[in-house]
Amino acid sequence: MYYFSFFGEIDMSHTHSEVNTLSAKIEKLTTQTPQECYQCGKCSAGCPVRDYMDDSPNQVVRYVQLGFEEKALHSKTPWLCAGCLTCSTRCPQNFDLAKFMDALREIAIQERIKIPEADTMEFHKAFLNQIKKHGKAFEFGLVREYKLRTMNLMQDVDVAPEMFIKGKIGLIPHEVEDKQQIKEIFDKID
Amino acid sequence: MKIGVFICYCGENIGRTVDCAAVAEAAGRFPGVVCSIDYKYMCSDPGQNLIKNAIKEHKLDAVVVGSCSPHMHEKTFRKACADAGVNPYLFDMANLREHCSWVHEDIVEGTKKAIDLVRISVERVKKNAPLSPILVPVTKKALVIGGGISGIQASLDIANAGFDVVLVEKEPSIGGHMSQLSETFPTLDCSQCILTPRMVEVYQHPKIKLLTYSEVENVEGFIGNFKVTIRKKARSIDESKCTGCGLCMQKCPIKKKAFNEFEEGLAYRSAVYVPFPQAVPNIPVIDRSICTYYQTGKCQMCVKVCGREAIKFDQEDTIITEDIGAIVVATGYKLYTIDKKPESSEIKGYGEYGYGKYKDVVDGLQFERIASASGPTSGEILRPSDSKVPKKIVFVQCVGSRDESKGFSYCSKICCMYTAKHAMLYKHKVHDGEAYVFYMDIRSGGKGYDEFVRRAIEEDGVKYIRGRVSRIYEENGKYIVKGEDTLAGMPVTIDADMVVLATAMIAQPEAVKLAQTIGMSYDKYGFYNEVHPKLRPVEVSTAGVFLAGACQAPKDIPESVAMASAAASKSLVLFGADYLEREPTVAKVNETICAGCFYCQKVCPYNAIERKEIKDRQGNIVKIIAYVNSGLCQGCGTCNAVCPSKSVELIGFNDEQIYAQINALG
Amino acid sequence: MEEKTFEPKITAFVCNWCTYTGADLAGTSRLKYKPNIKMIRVPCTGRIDPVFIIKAFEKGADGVLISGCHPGDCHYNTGNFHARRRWVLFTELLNYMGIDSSRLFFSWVSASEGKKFVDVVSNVIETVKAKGPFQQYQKINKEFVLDE
Amino acid sequence: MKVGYYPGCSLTGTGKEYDMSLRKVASLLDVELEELKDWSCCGATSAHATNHLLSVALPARNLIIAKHQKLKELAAPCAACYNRMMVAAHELKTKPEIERQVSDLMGESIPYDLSVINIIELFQKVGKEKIAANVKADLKGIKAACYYGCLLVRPFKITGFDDAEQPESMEELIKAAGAQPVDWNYKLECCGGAHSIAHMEIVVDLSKKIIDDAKLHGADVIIVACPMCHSNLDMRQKAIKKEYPAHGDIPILYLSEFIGLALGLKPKELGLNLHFVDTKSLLEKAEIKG
Repeated sequence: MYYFSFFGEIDMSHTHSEVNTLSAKIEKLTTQTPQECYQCGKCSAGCPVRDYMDDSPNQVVRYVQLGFEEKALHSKTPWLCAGCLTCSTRCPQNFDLAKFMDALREIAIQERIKIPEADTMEFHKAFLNQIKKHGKAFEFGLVREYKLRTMNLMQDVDVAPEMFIKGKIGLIPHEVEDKQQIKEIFDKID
Repeated sequence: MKIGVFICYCGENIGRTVDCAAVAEAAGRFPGVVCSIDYKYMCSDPGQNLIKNAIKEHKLDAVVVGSCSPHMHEKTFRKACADAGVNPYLFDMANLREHCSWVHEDIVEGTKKAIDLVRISVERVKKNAPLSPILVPVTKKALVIGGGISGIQASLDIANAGFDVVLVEKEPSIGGHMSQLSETFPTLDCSQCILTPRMVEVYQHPKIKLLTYSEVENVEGFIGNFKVTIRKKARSIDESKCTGCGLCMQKCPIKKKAFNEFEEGLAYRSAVYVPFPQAVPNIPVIDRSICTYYQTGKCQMCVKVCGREAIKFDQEDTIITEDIGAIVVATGYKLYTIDKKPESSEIKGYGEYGYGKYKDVVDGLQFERIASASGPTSGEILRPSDSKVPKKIVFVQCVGSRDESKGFSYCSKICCMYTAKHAMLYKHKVHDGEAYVFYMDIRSGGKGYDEFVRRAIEEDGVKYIRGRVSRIYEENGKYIVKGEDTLAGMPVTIDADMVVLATAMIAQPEAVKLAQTIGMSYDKYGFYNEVHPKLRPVEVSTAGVFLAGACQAPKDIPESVAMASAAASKSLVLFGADYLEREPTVAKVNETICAGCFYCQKVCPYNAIERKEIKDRQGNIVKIIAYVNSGLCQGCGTCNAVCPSKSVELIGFNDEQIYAQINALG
Repeated sequence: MEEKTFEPKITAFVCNWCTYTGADLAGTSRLKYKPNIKMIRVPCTGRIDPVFIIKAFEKGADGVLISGCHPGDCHYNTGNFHARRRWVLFTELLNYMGIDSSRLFFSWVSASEGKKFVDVVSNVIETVKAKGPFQQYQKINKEFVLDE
Repeated sequence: MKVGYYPGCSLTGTGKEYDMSLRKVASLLDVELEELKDWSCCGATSAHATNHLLSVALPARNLIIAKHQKLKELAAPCAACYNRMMVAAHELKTKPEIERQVSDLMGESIPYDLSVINIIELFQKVGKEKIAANVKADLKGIKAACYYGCLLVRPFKITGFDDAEQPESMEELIKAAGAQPVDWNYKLECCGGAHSIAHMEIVVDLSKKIIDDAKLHGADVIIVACPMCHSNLDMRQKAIKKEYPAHGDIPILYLSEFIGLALGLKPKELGLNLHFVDTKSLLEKAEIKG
């Protein structure tokens, strides 16, 4: 593992195993090596949510390239990525950055890292939980679950009544008949 | 046959893992070997003298040296043999270093293998025959393809050495891309001012035959003896009568039907035109696709105004053939364009920069024309859409280069420099303007190059931003450039008045066609391959053909000129002798057993197999058999392998010799 | 044979311009491989007559390697294409004759691929070693006498 | 013409007018939509953001259902569903290990000969000519900004649909419907997608930029092909107004709704009354009675 020394310099004196680096794990999940990135910054330049991120997307790749794994796994950036694929589409090196971000999130979850963007993670959890339960996204259940998870109880009070009136959010979920199969898929993958 | 074997230690290089004395001793016992000697450095003078003395002392017929790779010292030892009176082809070399001592570790195994290798060589050399080099005459005339700065330089060098040159240029004028440039880095001297005298020199040179508006159609033959077919396209003008007065162009009513290629589409030209005022030769061409006469049969305004009756509407293409000894290929490059490419193409356009739909997003050569005193704006920096002075200008590097997703992974090499020059020219002309350059790396290796870039940054205040641009779009007459400064880690958005894309050099679209005509290999981008990237940078795999300039890879002017002079000097080396010596390892037909199936002809890559008629005394054809033109044959031996009756043999690598080697393996 | 472990004999036919030079590079780079292989240099893989291979097996080779330039890189433009076409047919012929065609190997090694040359050679040696000595040919050889 | 139909979760909830309008328009244009029996969620952003295998397995279930129904083409009008299905099919096709894991999980193989199509491709199959021939309402005064969002054309290497940077296919359909597409700059910019709930501030900002650019180029309406884009652009205009009081509303219509209007369907039949932003301004300009 590499460390940032006390004075903020990059300390490369700690060698580490070449086989199980974060870079190697990501390569295994995505079949592309993060070393392909040559740090031109075109991804960051076109990223629509760049302004909300702590690290620019190319910096996160840089952390992985150099082995600053903690920094990469604790960055908010992957959790703010909207998955719009603009970066992947324009990357001159054909590096699929959106896929890289997916992998980084997946590894962070597996390794039980404290997710820096808790709300986003709670949303994903709530969403997948609804699918596991019903087979289809159930928006009322999703919002209810998300609000309870995050305690953002007042969010969307402006639009919610209208949604009910317009019949856009039902109180009863649409459900898949073969719920057992869906549950099995989730259970086996977990 | 008396054979001498000489085993080299190569200092410790062979000696460390091969017991050389044991090898020499074992070889001494091989049938036919009359002397076997080991020595520290066989390639040194004393080592060679050892061989020479042994040849004399033992009256050797053949020599085997066990040392390094034949690619290293085959020539050295052959010469030593020849000096001592042994035919150089009664010699064989066992590769005890690269293929044995260096790659194996165990001395017992190494020695065993070394003995085997020497045995194989000894058995082979027994089957060798004395040979002498083939002599071929040389036509002392060069063909130069392409009339840009490289072709001009090569032509002048060869012609000034006193040899004839045929210079073929596909455009109506020579000058190439260099004639379009405004000023040149790193000295900022005016491109045309230094080029035009050279163009005139070519035109007036008694040894240079200039064929403009012409293309090479076919190349046959081989080094020293090429036969070249050239198509001289119809100009529709009698070159012998035209004085270049330009009246026809002035009066031509077709003014706005075609973009001016020389001005990179920033201006129009008439139907009868010269590409630019300093064109050489200063003789116009009629563009038949837009000329009213060719379209409707009417007009003929040019005929009316031409006092010399030089307009020839019915002129046709002419075919010219030339005997040529050496060919210099100097076909140059094309500039990449960002427009949408066909789906099938591996090259892609830049949709994120608008596929070329924005008028004020120009490429490198367009900016050259805008900055050029002879250009459409007379050198004033004005944007094409509304002819206003851009107060904020953005340069984007690496467009169409180092971009695998668009089909290019190579660095176009010159763009860093030309962008620095563009930014500098802009700042010199628009004092209150802002210039930004988006770059990934600044590659400014070259004499005075990095100093030039630093000058642009430090003295002229050009702002360099490290990062690629993600998108360019138009909003309210401004071009929004979205980039990232990866050094600051911050996004950068610039509302520019104009954007210049440092578009890359790519191969000419017809490069592959010419490569196939001449027999050159090329890389996946269409740039021609040199034989060796370091030691033979201007030669191609077909002997007698040399490369100059950007047809080989992106290059700037000094490099192109240097390469052109190198290609010229390679041609002159060829012209220095009346005859060429060629390796005698060519195929030969045994006429008595050849059945005339001509399978060999089908597989020969060099068209070296001809049909030969065998006649009886009355002159009746008895049979037709194969005959190898030893001038064309390069000695690959494919014919030998496929011949069903084994009547073609590759001298030097015939079946007997190879069987001897295989048998010696046992 | 006193040897405890079987060490196969490999005969290689390599073209002068690519693989032979690649093997030189392996040497210059001091890469290591086992000494079981001996090379016969020909100008081009196009020169290789199928009979050479049969001859090599007859003379006791346990495996044969043919290696030349990459497609498109042939010094003689098309020689390796002819060679490649021939091998397709020849492999069939070997199978027909009952000779184990999996003892015949083809590869492309360019002049700049010293490392690849070593990999190819090592792989061939290992594969043939696993197969054991090529006794089958000796049997056939007794039945059909090939002319010398 | 018969085509398989995968509505996706949103079209049964927040995007139900998309479903309504598409079914109406399809029947007018002689397209029979055969709905997948017992389809399930594609996993959306949450699956691919957190678990790759899950993001392939969930769409795979639906692909298998399509196989059972012997469908050759499956229309997924929701751009996000379309994208997930295409990516999953691509992963299954190109990565044998994933294919093995997923088919083990499902207990059967995944079909290869099924082509998933998006809403634009569905209308392209009907044909511009046929749409033009059935136009009843005169929309020639309407300027429409076609918004593709992220997921219709990306990843281009997998979808291979239209052009990754300068798509024009939706504009062609708008022309066929008799209206004028505007040339604008934000047709591919992201609206924030699934951040709508966890990071509404992002969605508000991004949606505002998109809406502003459409207005700048004179658009009367923004046409979308994705329920997520629709809810972000339509529903969040309220939040935009809160943040930027000067904001003026612009109606957001699904492509099927807009074509429905052109074909003479009533706004209510198409579910225009279910929008958050009133569509009155558009209907008045087009002289369509509510």
